[in-house]
Amino acid sequence: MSNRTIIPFGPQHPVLPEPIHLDLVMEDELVVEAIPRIGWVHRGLEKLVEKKDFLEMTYVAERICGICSFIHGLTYCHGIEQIMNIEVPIRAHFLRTLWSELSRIHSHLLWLGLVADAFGFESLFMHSWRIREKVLDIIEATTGGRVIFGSAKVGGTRRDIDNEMLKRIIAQVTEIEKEMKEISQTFLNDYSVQQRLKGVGILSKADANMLGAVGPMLRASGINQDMRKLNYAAYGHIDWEPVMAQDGDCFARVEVRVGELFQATDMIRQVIEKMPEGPVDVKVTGSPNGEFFARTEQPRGEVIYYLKGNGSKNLERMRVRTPTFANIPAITKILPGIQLADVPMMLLTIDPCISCTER
Amino acid sequence: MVLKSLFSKPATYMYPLLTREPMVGSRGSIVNHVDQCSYCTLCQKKCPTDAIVVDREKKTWAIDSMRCITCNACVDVCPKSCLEMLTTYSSSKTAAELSR
Amino acid sequence: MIEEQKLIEIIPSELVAKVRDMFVEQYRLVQIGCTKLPDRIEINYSFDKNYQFINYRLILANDKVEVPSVSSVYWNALFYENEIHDLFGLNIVGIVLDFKGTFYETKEKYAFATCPPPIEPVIKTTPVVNIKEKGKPQ
Amino acid sequence: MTLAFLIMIQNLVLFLIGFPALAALILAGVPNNNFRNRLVWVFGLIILVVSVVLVVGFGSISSEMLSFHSKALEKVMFYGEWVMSLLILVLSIKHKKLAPLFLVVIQTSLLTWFELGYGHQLEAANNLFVDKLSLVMALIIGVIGSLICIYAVGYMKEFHEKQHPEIKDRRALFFFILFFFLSAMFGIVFSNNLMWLFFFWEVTTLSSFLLIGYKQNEESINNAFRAVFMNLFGGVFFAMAIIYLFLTTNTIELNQMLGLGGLVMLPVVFLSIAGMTKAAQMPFSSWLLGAMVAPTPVSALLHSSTMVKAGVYLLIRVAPLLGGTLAGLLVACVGGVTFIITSFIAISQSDAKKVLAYSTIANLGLIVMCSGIGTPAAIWAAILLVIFHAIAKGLLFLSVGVVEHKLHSRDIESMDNLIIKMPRLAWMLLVGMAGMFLAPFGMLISKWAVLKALVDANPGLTVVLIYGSAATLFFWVKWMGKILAVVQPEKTDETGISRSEWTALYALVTATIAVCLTFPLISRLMIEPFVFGSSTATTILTRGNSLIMIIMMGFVILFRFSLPKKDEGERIVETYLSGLNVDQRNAYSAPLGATKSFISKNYYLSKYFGEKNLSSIGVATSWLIVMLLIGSSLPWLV
Amino acid sequence: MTYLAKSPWIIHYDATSCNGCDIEVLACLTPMYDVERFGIINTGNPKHADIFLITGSVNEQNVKVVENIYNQMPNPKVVVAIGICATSGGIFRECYNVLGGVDKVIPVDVYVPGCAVRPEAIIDGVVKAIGVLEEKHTQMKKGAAKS
Amino acid sequence: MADCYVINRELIAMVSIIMGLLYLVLGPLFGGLVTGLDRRISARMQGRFGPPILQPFYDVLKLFEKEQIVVRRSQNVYVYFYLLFIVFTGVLFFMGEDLLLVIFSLTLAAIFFVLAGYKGGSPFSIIGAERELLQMMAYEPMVLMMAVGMYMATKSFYVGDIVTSPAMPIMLLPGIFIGLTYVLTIKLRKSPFDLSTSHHGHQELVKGITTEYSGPALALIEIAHFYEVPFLVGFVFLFFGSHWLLGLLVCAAVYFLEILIDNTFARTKWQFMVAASWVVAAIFGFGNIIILSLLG
Ligand code: NFV
Ligand code: SF4
Ligand code: SF4
Ligand code: SF4
Repeated sequence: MSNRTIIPFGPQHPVLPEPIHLDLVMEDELVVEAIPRIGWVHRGLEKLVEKKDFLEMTYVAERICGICSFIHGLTYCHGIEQIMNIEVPIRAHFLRTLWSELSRIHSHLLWLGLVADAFGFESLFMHSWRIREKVLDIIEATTGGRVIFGSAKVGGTRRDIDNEMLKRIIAQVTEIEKEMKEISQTFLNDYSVQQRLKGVGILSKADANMLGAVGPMLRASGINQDMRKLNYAAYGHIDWEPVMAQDGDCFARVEVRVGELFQATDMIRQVIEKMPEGPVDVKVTGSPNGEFFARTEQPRGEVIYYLKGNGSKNLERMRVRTPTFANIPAITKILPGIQLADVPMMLLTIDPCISCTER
Repeated sequence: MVLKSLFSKPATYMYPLLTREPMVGSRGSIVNHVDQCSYCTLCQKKCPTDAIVVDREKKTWAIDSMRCITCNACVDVCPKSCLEMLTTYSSSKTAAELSR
Repeated sequence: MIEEQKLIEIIPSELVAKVRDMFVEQYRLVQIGCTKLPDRIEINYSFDKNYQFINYRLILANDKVEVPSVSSVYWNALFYENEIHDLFGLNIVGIVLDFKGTFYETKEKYAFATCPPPIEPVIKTTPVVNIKEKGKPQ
Repeated sequence: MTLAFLIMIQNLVLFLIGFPALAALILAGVPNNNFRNRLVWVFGLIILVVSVVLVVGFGSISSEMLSFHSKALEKVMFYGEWVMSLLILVLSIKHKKLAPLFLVVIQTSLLTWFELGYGHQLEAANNLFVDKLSLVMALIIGVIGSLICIYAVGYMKEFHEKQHPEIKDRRALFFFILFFFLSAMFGIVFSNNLMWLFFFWEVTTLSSFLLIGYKQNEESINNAFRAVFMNLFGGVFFAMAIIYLFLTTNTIELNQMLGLGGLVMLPVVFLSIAGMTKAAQMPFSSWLLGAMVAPTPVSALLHSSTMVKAGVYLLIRVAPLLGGTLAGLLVACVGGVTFIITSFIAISQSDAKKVLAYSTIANLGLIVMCSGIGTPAAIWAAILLVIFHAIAKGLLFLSVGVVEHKLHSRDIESMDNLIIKMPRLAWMLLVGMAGMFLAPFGMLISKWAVLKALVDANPGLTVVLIYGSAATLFFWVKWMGKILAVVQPEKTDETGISRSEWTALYALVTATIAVCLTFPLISRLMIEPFVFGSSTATTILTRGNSLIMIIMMGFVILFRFSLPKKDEGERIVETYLSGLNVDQRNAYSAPLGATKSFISKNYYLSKYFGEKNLSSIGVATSWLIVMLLIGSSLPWLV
Repeated sequence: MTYLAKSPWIIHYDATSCNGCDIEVLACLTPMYDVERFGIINTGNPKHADIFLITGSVNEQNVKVVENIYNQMPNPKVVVAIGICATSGGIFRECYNVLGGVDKVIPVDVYVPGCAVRPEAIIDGVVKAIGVLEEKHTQMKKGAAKS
Repeated sequence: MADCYVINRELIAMVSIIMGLLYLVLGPLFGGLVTGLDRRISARMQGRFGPPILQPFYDVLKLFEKEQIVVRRSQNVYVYFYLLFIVFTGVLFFMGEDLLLVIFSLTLAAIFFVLAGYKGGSPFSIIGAERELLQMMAYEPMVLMMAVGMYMATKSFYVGDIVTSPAMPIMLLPGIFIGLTYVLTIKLRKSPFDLSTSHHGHQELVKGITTEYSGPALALIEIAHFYEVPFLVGFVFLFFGSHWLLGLLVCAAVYFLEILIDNTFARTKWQFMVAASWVVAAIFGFGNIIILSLLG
């Protein structure tokens, strides 16, 4: 008789902020098989293109996900702009970059907190989220929303940030950076954290590539790929290099994201310093006709918007392939062979975002 | 860090004992300064969630706060600029309050 | 600065061989996505290597055509293929792990296969209580 | 003590040795199954009653030598020994087993040489004797032994008629051996003449050999030969001990040997080794695990409750001589290693009988350890362990036997929902397990005593007990949990269990609880006088503590009766399954559109406590210790 | 006053929420808002919870899950719909796989609007929910007294 | 002389009964307060304000106001007995009884708790139960060694004798003290060793053993935890024999240390927990015992 335990893990489960299910087959606590099941957040919003015109769809795109909301909006707009050949004002590009990086910081801090919670380090969770609140304050002050920015717009941005505010942001970011240093110390140097993270859930370089992993997951396995290198928005105007790690384990993923926190603050500083004056949007006329694969770098990796217009107000097709979707194959492959106690943490190291995944 | 926090003031903001001043430009809730409204129904058409109902004949303008996603589209579109996005969020309601 | 996006149209019988070539050249499978157009169905197989984006477009005349699965080449393709099956009702054969239509359990089957008439907008929100609490002591 | 009194005791003792043998012969001659079964009931009850009478009536004696002599009996033994050797010889040749053959040849030639050469001088003044330890042992053999025989009636019926029609029905032989074995056990505990003791010792070896091979398939035959090989190994040491003893001190009597104190270390060591083989201590433990292929009553009777206790009985006998010596320490170490290793291994086992077997070996190890320590407190603890273990383990084996027949599996993992399926049996198992390790029950009291004895004598050794107990706790509780967990309610089905089985089970449950409640009494009347020479009730467990234990016992009994029978207004809901429940309580909607039941298995931690690794470590260390032990006694040779 | 008011334990489930409201619920637990001040604990287990916070509209697959959680909560219990998606279906209410607000599936006691909801609003909502909870408790007691 | 002895014995009996009664009444209050304080301090360490100190009591009272739901009707009985034996353990401890008996009784209580987990019959509670067992396996050796050490230091297993002994056991048992502090983390269900049920939600086992227990039954479990605190802290106290003030101070310090550890460590896996506790027990506990026995 085989001594295999089978438990339903999720959709409602305290470690999972979002519904996803894993059928865990275990021997003692060793996971031997994990079959995922999804679909609890599937809304089918891609089909809304039939009911909403391409400008309204911006609101929908922003609400695909409350964590990476802004970049969703940005990517959507970027795609439409490419189809319609709209020249976006340069200041808008800089603003977009600024918000993208702010949202990256907030997303990564959120994730660091959750992952700390998943390996049972409550106070680290609390501190990560405490710092995150300060980022949210900046976001709210500049966009009017804490998580749904609502500032993306085809042809530019919906709001401008005045220069005084920009200066204040630099000061705030510097302060946040100081606090982030403290928690990153714990993440990177604490013995008990390393004990849990090092050597767990290793994804080799080759696997990472062939399983289609993206974002920090891919970079943690030593592959240099970051869609910001496509130089959308203002990424071409600032100096930066993707953050990399080599080990491919959970610790490497933490390393990459912690690194990106500081990379982001650095970018914000550069963006604000180099921010040109000028208008932030242009008027949009006509309807999109054509197609484009818009690719940008979300906090979790490459997102793809495939947009196809036929000259009418309504798009013919919008398809969103989100980073989490691309990372799920990798996680399904590395789950077997780990301990039950590591399952939540492992799941979280891909930084899953189910609402993105299922749309 | 842990010890430092123990001896320093907690980061907690004591809502509802204290209320924070809402941020300028924060998207909270929509009001219509009805006296200026022309009942043109543009806002109703633009609203992505159909939260606004305007009746041209009866001259009524109503918003369902349980539908508004504070996207600001109506404000942007209103020709009379009579819609305003307040910085205060709309309040929650119990089922009893709603059915009243 | 519109980036270059290569688009190559192919037919079903070429598919697996082309995809295998990409695999051999170590391209990453970026996505597989389906589009239903009034007269045809397109499936996009996108690949990327060092930011080089290549897209193979498979054109299907209708949704009866059998599409060979590429999941035996790219394992992760199975997720995209199951998704396409569940949303478009396409007949994809040979998926290594076939969810058989349970990937998304949608209210409407094959929701993307047709264009349903728009839903009548409902205006008033009235809380509807339609569930009795089970297992309560009588 | 009056002469009449002595004669009465002697008669009872002779009856206990003789009657089962006689009964065995009768049973062998009865071809009719039903009639034989009835006879087993009668004979079993007679043995039970007589042993109780002996103990109750004469429990107050301290130690009496019985100078019973019978030339005829000695002849029988002499030839009997030959016959037995011949039998093993023939069977070994038949099955081409060289190792046992080799040993049996050595042993027989040694003994023949000895008896032929010195036969006329081998006179013992007192062939038999009775003391409190013998009485305690006799009570265990008489009560548990006969209960198991009675149980076997129903069990073997089911075994042959329903479960294993493919196995040849040799029940006449079966009961013959069983009763003959009882006779030998009584012989062991009452013999003072070491030659007699050895004879009975060999009878148990043979019985065990024959019963393990009862199923006559390849596995059982192999295991039977493994058992006989290891026991013969001990037998050779036994024989050498006797011979050396006689040659150096001219005595073959146990009491004389014990009186000689430290002068006879070599025979003492050799006897200890013999005892350790019989008690399946570490380098020799594998035979007992193999013995689990035998029908369950055999496992219960021979391989946990009584026969293996003969081994530790011998050790307890020589314990006072071992106490404080290097040899004693080494013996204790063997016991300690065995205890800790087998307790660990038990964690990784899911075969119920194997768990029981490992736990048996472990507990025997504990007893051996106490004997090696040899202080009065340790011996006291050892005897407590013998008593409590015999009863609780007997109960466990018998219940598992029945469960196995009903479930057609003895895997612990198949015992899900047992509390619903077979409530009475489940409770019996629970009582048995509680008896093995839980607070107010016997084994725990004994372990407590062991701990206290160890702290005083050799605090270093406590470490074995401490870690071993932690493991013990783990594997028992998870098994209990398995039985109690109700994953999927099923129908109760406890039909088809025979009266004989129920009788034995109920009797043993009662005994388990009764012994715990009365243990202060037993201790004061029977054990303390033997160990300390006087009734010092307050030596180890003070009365206050006994009282508290009894209060706890009360609580635990209360527990059984506080289970709610009817609705008390609670709302019954489904188990928490992450929100996926569908209809039945343990089903959930799983991926791929399936509806599945969750499955909960216990932890076996086989990566850490696996049988293979640990037992090879254990065998290696214990061989080392045994070698040292033999080495330590060699100076006595010169 | 009952003790329910001093220690309302919550369970949170995300039914097709976009995460916006979701993380705001979580944010309530963290230092800035720290609802543990009111004795609120996120239990994650329906059997321990008093208040069911549900974010997002309900989709086909979720119906059964939401019902299960609801049924497994001991009385008195309160359901709080958090965010526009949960109160009415929000921007997704026209999606083919969305049933609409939570009240299509289980009775909702408190509606908290916002897209995304502000943590303050959630706290307000929970405070309202506590009121409802106490009401239900008195009713429960009355019911028990009667029977 | 003889009279004097009798009076003394009666006095001791009186004192121990009073202590037992006091524990019955004050034990849970103390336990609850400590828990409340603990939660508050933890919150502060996490940069939060934290709940009221009396929050644990509110929780328990709240739970009594809830409806009782069960999966199996018999499941709650295990909880009753868990509580019963925890209280019993505490009473034994405070009456100055045999330390080993206290430990056995505590084990019995814990076993009832584990069985309650199995009885819950949900995958999470069963895994919780297995983990609790692993935890017991991890701490049991050290706790027993403490008793052995106490005996070696004071020549008595009786709590009553130990706390009145003029010698300070800690002088002889520094290793055991360290080891005990170590395993106390497990017993107090604190991170890094809160494997089977944690105080906080958010972990892979949902609520572990208590997953299927709710309302009044859960309240009883909480009360049992309250009852547990005084004697667990009491174990620490024992190391100071009759030096009460010092003992109390160190108890407070140790508890604070536990809170600090709780907030500065990630949860470990069971492999590490068992291995580490056993190794700590072997090195500090057993090492200490060996040294003592060598010193005579
Ligand atoms: N980053 C991100 Fe998303 C997107 N697109 C993704 O999986 O978070 Ni909600
Ligand atoms: S758009 Fe402005 S003016 Fe027109 S109806 Fe709406 S509020 Fe009134
Ligand atoms: S803010 Fe947006 S959702 Fe709200 S009423 Fe205006 S248009 Fe509608
Ligand atoms: S209400 Fe808005 S923020 Fe909340 S879940 Fe719905 S879309 Fe997201």
